[in-house]
Amino acid sequence: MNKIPALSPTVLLAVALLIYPLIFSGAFYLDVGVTFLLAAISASAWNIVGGYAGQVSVGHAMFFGLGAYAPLLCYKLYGWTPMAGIPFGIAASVALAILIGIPTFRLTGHYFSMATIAVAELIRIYFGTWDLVGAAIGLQGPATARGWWDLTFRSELPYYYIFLTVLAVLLSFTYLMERHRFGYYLRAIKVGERAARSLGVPVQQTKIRALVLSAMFTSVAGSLYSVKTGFIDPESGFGILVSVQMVIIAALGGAGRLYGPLIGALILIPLQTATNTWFGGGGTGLTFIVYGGIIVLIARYEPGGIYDLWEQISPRRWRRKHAS
Amino acid sequence: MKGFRVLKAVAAAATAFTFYAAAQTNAAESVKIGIIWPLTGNAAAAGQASKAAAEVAADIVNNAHPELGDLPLAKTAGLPNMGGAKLELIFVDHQGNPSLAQQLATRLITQDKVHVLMGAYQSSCSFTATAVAERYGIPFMVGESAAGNITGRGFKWVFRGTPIASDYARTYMRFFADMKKQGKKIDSIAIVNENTDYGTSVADAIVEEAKKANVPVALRIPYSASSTDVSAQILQLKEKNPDVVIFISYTADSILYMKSMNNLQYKPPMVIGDDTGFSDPSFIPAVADAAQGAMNRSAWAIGKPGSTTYKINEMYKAKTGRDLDDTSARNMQSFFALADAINRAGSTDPEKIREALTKTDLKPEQLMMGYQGVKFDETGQNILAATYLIQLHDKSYELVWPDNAATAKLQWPMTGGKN
Amino acid sequence: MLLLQVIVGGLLLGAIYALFSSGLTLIWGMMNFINFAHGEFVMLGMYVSLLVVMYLGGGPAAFGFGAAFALFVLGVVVYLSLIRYVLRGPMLAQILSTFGLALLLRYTAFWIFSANFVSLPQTSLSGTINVGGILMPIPQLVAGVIAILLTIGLHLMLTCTTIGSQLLAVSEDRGAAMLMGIKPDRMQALAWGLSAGAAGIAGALMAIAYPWSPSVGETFGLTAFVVVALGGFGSVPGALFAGLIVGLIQALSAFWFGPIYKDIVVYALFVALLWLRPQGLMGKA
Amino acid sequence: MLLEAHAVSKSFGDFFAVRDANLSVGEGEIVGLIGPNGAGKSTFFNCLAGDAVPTSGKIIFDGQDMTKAPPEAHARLGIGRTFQVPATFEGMSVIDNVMVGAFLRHPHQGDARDHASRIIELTGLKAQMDLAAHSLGTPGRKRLEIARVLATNPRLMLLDESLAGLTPTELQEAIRLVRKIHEMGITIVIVEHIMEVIMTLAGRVLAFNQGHVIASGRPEDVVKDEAVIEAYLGRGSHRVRRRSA
Repeated sequence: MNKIPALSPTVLLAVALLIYPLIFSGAFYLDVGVTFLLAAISASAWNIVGGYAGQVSVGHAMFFGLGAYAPLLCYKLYGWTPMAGIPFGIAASVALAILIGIPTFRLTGHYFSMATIAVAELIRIYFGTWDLVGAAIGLQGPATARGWWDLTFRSELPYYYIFLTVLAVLLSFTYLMERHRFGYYLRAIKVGERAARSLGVPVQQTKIRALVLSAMFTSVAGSLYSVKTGFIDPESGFGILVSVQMVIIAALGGAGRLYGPLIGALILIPLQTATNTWFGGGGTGLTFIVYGGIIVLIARYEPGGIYDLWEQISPRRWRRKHAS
Repeated sequence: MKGFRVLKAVAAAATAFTFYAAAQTNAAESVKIGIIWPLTGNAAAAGQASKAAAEVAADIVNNAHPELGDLPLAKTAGLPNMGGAKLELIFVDHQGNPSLAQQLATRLITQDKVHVLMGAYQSSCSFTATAVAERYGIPFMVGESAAGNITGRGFKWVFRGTPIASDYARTYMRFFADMKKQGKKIDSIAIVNENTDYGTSVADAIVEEAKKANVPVALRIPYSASSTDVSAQILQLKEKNPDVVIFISYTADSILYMKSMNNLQYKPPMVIGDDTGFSDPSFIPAVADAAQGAMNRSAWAIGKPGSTTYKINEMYKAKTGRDLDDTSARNMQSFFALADAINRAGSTDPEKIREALTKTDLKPEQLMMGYQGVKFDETGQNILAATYLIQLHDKSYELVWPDNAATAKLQWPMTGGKN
Repeated sequence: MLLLQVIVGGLLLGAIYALFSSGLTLIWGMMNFINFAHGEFVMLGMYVSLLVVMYLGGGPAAFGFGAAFALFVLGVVVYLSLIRYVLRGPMLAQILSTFGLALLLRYTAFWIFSANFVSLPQTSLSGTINVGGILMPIPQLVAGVIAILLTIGLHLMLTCTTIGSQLLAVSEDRGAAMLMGIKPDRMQALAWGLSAGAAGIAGALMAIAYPWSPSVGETFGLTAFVVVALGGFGSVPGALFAGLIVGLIQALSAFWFGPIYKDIVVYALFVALLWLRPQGLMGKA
Repeated sequence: MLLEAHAVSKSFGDFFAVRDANLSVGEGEIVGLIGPNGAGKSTFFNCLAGDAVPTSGKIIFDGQDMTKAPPEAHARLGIGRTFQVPATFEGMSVIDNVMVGAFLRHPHQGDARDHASRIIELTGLKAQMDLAAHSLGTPGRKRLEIARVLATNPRLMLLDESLAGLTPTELQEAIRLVRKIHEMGITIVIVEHIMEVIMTLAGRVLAFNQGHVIASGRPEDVVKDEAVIEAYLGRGSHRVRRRSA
């Protein structure tokens, strides 16, 4: 009885996303759709540790970048399909997550954020000097596909549905996580670490698990990016803007909410595209003035993200869904 | 009704795009050129300058400018082979983001229905944007991206009018050989390069060519262009004492290097700047007291009053208040080559334009740049692109090498600054 | 000798880091607030200096003061119109607000001043002095010395004046400070003014020797974070010390390992230090 | 003995918050810790709960040395605690709060929910079950904290001023709740500075002053102890609540 009202918006959302390419079949709209999905995937992945567990990482580009480099590196070194690199990216990200998670989670609040920024910058600069990964020039994917397995498509359509599948998997995973002990523990840690420990929540271990899961999905997002773009360099993989974008999208929509990042991406990506379309060619920087201004306004007037606004509009529905 | 709202939001956003796109499409007889440059972000200065240059170039093509001599398409208004059709430029801003460059190339081709593309300054963005053009079969003119492998990936639709890193490197080696013949001492050189794609590509090429030419590279210093202090590097140079130091730098860092060298009283026999930062209009006023005799690579020279190049520079100056720099000028030259090909194609059909581009053969007197011509090889690279070396004399650059084009005498060693 | 020269260069740069980081550490320590727009304050300080020189023909004293004043006002305005509302909100909203502000400031400058690089016209501050074989460029020397003096001055102001102790009282215990009749809002506005003002002067000092464009703030912002975290949040002497250390480490690692490694070394030390001593070099335990 | 503390001291620099405190609690007892503000009872309490590591001394629970064990190990072994300032998980609903505790012994969501519902019923929070924790008032949140701890199936509960700041009616209800918990066979250590509460609940009392245990024994004896009277009157027993050490 509880499931049906909770699921129906999800169904509508799923249908909307599934039929989007049929309605907006132009390559540009598809590309915007793909960009939107990628942003939603990255921010949802960030959301696991940044939103649910409340550990605000501003260095998630480190996982995104590792995930992005792995496929193209496999292609460059061994001529494999870029797909083959995805597991390597995940493995590297998981290793990094554990490596930095153990010492870093002793830090709280801003210290954790600062440490993650520093590690991501460290990796970015290092990759810029490392010849094996193309140093500053970066890596390219196959110019033309040798077969479907190269995932180098002429059309955006396959990317759209691949990305949508990944997003669906990630959101289903998050949905289950929310309902699992792990999800409860994460939320408890977020609001009261000390109280959580007193109730027997293994805080350290739970945080590291969250970081590892988040890193895995962020790495996949990175892999999808580089396979689709066919190019990666230190800035687009590990740049601070990559990290900040994940934070902004999740925070805009509603951090620690299942659909928060999705809603954030739904607002931000069309906003970015529209401002760049309208003002970009003028070269006045108006794109960023509008973009920055809207971010400031939302932070000022809706600090909990757009999702919170929703709650206020339909409190009854929310209560039923979230409190049960 | 949450989901429904989401759906509505998507629809609203999408409708907004559709309206916009509809407004963009018009049925004029013009030839649409989509231009992808970084108009914001770290490389915005170069993108903005190039945008102004492209606008001047479009003005020259679209309106009658008989005063500009042999420059193709200047005399007539519009493209004569297409009944005077005008060029219509659509600028977009990729912000230095390769993925955005890809998206914008897609937009220009599928929404704005441009007939040709041009861009994209940063090599990273040229990589991704050209791949889109190749996929859709739209000619793409790379105006100014140094990385060697933008052409040579087996692409049919990509052309590059500008010289590439290895061309620059070979020019330097020819210059050194020339100097040695004149008895100048060049026993070792040092390379100081900013460490993004531009600096790395050029420095790599110089190291390679120097090996072939038997010029020892005493020191190579890659650095980040956002450095706020470079004294440590200058002291390293001082220690190794090379005969020539080549700087591959952006604007702030090149100024910082010249000033700090003067402050730390380090003066190598010769400094050569690899264009970019040394060609930025803010460079000369900032370092005129500190870097007299510094050389720079450039294929652009303003020339004597009355010359075609001088007039072009006047037009540019009227628009921006600044002199045309080499980077923008090379973009402009690529633009002219593209316009010439479109005119010869006599059609907006991409395949015909591509064919015309492959048959391009502009002579030196038809150019605004100091190239030996414009002619594309099978990879799309202009094989006649070349460059001059210029030298800072007082408050402007003078063309000093090669000898046959020189307007002033080379000073060796450089005089540097007051200290 | 060379090494000594490198050290001097590093310390002079570090002094400027110290000055603009001391502003950041002030509000960070006082309000537990990360300001991602701090680098933009430095950038605006540079442009204000340029305006003062170009339109008012002011010398270094005039543009230094002008930048400090203009940025002080901006800091207060930013606090009153934005920060006070997000201050007690979630940490994410705080990050969001100052990140948005950074974009807004950077691209407003971009719009007004264009993307082109500018530098101050040559001022009376030029030349180099030679102290026992060590060369010290006068602009950097003056900038460094002023920066150190101002940072010390800021510290003295916080510790030895009434206003300073009121500021510290608010940062220690907001409620108690209110009971003592201090208006926290006013004090926090003042702190933002001081913080931005310090960044403004730092910008003016940087402008003497360094060309810039609107995107210059990004680099400064990151450096300031490292300095503040190293020095301990809220500690002005810590920022001074850490600023000098960071300048020194950058110069030495640039000299020994090459300039591209200097940031790697700084970040690596920073991360290592966070693990070993999370409260910073001089922070409260 | 269920819980034993031997010569526990905790110092911050030169300052001893607790010095040589001894305590032994038998299965099924209710022991009160009293003392004026700043007497060290909260610090001692935090040592027992694993929130602070004693500078010296030993804490044994059910035969296991817990001196340096982290709080989560305490919870696992059956020591639950509440906080002086209620630390409920704001933004989570009441039932979700209790479920976090319930998960300790019931890893599956369904079991945890059932268990939590039982506890909520027991603690009288049923009507507020689906409300967000922050919408409860202080008494409700204190009750919620107790429910949350109860959900971890503790053998020993440490209550840190869980009854402070309540109105007389609320207080009576709370006392009933504590009794009910005690009847379930749970041993209780309770920190309180309101004498009356201790008098009615505790079977045994330890009085703290300036870090030392100054008296211990049956509540009616301890309140008559001169040192205790002096400590309370001399320091003033109803000062504003101080921050926990």
